[in-house]
Amino acid sequence: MGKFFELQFLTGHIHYMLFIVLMMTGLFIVVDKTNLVKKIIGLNIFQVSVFMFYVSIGKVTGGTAPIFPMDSNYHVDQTAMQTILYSNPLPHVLILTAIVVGIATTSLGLALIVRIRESFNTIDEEDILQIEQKMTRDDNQKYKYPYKDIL
Amino acid sequence: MIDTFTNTVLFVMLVLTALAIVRMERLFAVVMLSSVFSLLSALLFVTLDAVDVAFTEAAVGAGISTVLMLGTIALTKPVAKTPRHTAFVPLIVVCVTGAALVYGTLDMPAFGSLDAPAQTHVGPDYLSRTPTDIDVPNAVTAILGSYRGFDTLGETAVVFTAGIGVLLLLSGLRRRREDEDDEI
Amino acid sequence: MIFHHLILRVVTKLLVGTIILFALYVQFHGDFSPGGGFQAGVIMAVAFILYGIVFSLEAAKKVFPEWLVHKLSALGVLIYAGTGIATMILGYDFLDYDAFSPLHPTHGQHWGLLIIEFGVGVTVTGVMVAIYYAFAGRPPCISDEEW
Amino acid sequence: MANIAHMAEHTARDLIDHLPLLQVMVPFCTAPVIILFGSRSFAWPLAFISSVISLIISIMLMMIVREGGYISYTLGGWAPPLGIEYRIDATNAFVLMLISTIGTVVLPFAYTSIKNEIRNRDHTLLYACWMLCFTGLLGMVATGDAFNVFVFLEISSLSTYVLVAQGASKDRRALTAAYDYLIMGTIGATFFVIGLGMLYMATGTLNLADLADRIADQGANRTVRSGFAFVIVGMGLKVAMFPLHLWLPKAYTFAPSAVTVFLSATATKAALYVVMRFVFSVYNPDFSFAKNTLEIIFLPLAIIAMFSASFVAVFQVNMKKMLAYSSIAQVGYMLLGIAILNEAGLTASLLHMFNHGFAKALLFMGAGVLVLKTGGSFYLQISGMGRKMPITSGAIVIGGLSLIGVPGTAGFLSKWLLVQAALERSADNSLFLVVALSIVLSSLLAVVYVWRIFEVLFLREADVSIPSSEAPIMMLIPMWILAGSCVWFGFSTDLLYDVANQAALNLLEGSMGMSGSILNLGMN
Repeated sequence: MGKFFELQFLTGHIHYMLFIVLMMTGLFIVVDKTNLVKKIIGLNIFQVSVFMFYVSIGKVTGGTAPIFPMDSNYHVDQTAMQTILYSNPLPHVLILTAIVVGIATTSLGLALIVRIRESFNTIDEEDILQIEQKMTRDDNQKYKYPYKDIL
Repeated sequence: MIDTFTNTVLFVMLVLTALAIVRMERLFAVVMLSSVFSLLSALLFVTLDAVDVAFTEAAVGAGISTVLMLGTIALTKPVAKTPRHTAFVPLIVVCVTGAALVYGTLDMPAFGSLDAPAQTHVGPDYLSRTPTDIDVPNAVTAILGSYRGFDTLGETAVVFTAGIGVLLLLSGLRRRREDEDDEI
Repeated sequence: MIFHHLILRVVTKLLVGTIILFALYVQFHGDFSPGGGFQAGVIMAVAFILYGIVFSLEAAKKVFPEWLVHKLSALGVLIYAGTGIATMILGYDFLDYDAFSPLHPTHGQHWGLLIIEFGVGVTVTGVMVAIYYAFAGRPPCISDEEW
Repeated sequence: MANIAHMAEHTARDLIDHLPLLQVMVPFCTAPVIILFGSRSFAWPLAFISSVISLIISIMLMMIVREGGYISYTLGGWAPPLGIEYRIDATNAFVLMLISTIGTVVLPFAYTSIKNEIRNRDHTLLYACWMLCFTGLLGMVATGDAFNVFVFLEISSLSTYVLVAQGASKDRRALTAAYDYLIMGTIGATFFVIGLGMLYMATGTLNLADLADRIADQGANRTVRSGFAFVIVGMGLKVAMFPLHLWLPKAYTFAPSAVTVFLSATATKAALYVVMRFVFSVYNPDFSFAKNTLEIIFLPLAIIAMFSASFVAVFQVNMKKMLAYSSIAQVGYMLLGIAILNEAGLTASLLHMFNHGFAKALLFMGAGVLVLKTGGSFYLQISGMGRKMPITSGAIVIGGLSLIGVPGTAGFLSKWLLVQAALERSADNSLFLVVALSIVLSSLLAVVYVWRIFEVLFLREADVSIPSSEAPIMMLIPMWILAGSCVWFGFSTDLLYDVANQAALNLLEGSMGMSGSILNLGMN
């Protein structure tokens, strides 16, 4: 752990630490907040921070966006290309996919929230939990199984 | 130097936005702030050279998902309640996860280093092969569509799944001639 | 009601066309610059969503009927998967676009990218508009003042 | 010139070369086709036909790889670390076969059950969603690329959330069950992505085989270990590994019966397969880190799950909920098999995956039939139904016996092997005697909760208002197919055992069966 406090390590890894702070803020919102919409927003923050972390894997100091120069025939100019330093494009591709997955999840979550609001008349987790506990109690009361005459 | 400066400013703003989202209870403000968060992160993606990602994040995070969230609030409730439970357990979960992440960073290659495994193993192959294999200037499109085209097919399917899911939950499939609907 | 939000209505009419044009640019210029099917699809959907918000859901549904939206979202996936099946039928691996032009693989790749990006764009447009229709079709339950 | 050379080296592919891909693509394409037709009368037949095709394909794949070795299929024609690869060996062929068998057998059952529980106009969308879920599960098992696992995991997860939420037409709690599952599932998937990010950072690759090689070369550093932890926790949420199982009971209880049948037998198994892949193929368990994780964390958690979930199951008054808790306990057995870390344990784990899939699907089908007949699955509602529908209940009895692990049923084989595996390890570590004992003891708890169903079904008086009639034939056939195989695999144990053993050997070899040979499909 001693490494942790060395200046060189810190300057090289401070970005990761900041991403982790953001991730954990998002995760905290998901786990702590009881409003269902807010949970989804927390999830978004969590995911976006993970995306930043991913993209930072591909970053090369002094590099540029991986879009190559073109020659006059609209082909990639392979000689000009050699002189430029590019960042790694693979994490970008993965994150494009992940962003799409994220919006898909968000939209499904929001649709569920709308339905939950319509049938429970609240979007607060603790209120819903109370209603559900009552429903479970009622069920158990109504369908109370006569255990005593089994054995 | 200017990179470090912009990154730092963006980080500070991102963290502040995130903290504001934690504190706020008016959902309209929260949604707007989350839209701001997305835009700021899009800026950060630009400084990290991920222009395609930045574009997508701006279109999705600040665009579509904000619209959807506003739509949801209109259909639900505008104010969030303060949780009645204590934040003790959530804090523990977050701290443990954070500690695991920090533990992981200890052996990570330094940010931006050229000799990191990601910069020496497969990544550079994409850059060097794209001009001859596919010959499109945007390496991201080349990987997205061809080298890892199957992932993108899966991604399209995810979007399609979300569409079907929302229809199942909220409206139902429409056919061209409703009178022919096989509803019994 | 006709004169409600007059400025918004005029501006929207101007904007919708521009947005669609931009979406097409992003769609077909994705090989050369940032962007591609997904981003184009989202932008295209935004044009219809904007139209729907400013005018009305019904107006938007008249322009872009719901059944068509639903079919398009399925069609895009099939265009993409169909490209792969076509390369299979041509005797190559799934999604190996070299199949389209074995003598000039890069040409084949260009064709392949163009088609699959189009498929992605179609699905994303369809799904995003479908999701908007589904949300907007529900009766709202908080009034304007409550915001 | 280069182009002509390129032409020369290309050999045209036959249909049989594409088998690994078709396994996934057939159901994949069915979903949009169902939507394009848009008609309810086409939806079910299309879904059923494509399930049958993928079952046939999975059996063909199994025949090819059962002797060892693997098939590699490059997507887009790009060689593996660059492109995505499908890599089928005995292990994933085994899981693919389980998933596609269940998918095919459940559909006839689902036809009646869904008709009863879901409004008609949603059927088209529902079957499309079902096919996507099926695709996602097959895809995450068939692939040899770590990120591709995530993409297909999300296809299956998103469709699962929706399918679970469809139970809302009977009970509104299905919606919150789906929401909870969505939140936990997404956190799990994001953890998985974080883990992959760390692995990518340390190795620079996403191909599972390549990942394994590079981790073996450089040894595990802290980034790799942390990545491993995130991958396992992320997938553990999907597997319903003991402390991460909170979403499961609610989701299985309130989902439509047919959906519960399908999910209980496939979803956790596919995720468990991914855990196995990462534990054994990507990280060699010889690494002290992975070994310690298994023995210090997996093993106690698995045993706690076996006891606590079984204990909770005993006190349920709702058959579906009881079965859901029993699923958590049974996942415990499978994890235990992994944690015992020897050939017998892994074979037992894989076999138990299969046997539990069959038995649990059968029991949930039974619950579905009872829901159809009586309107609910509370014990009070279904009491005495065994006398009114003896043929249906007979199948339930067989499923229950297999779940307990009574000799003569498939469930016995896997539990017996598990005990043997533990005893084998007890030679060098006497603590494993306790493990073996706990397997036996927790099976006694299973006797108690399964006995409760028998007691409810046969020893109670039935509600006179319910007519005594058997389940519809479309539901009876799948039930008896499963019941028949539970018995058949209980007596002719060799077939399944050989396959599972080969699968276990492949896993223990590490490195995605690298030491095996590439099997060329076209040559067959």
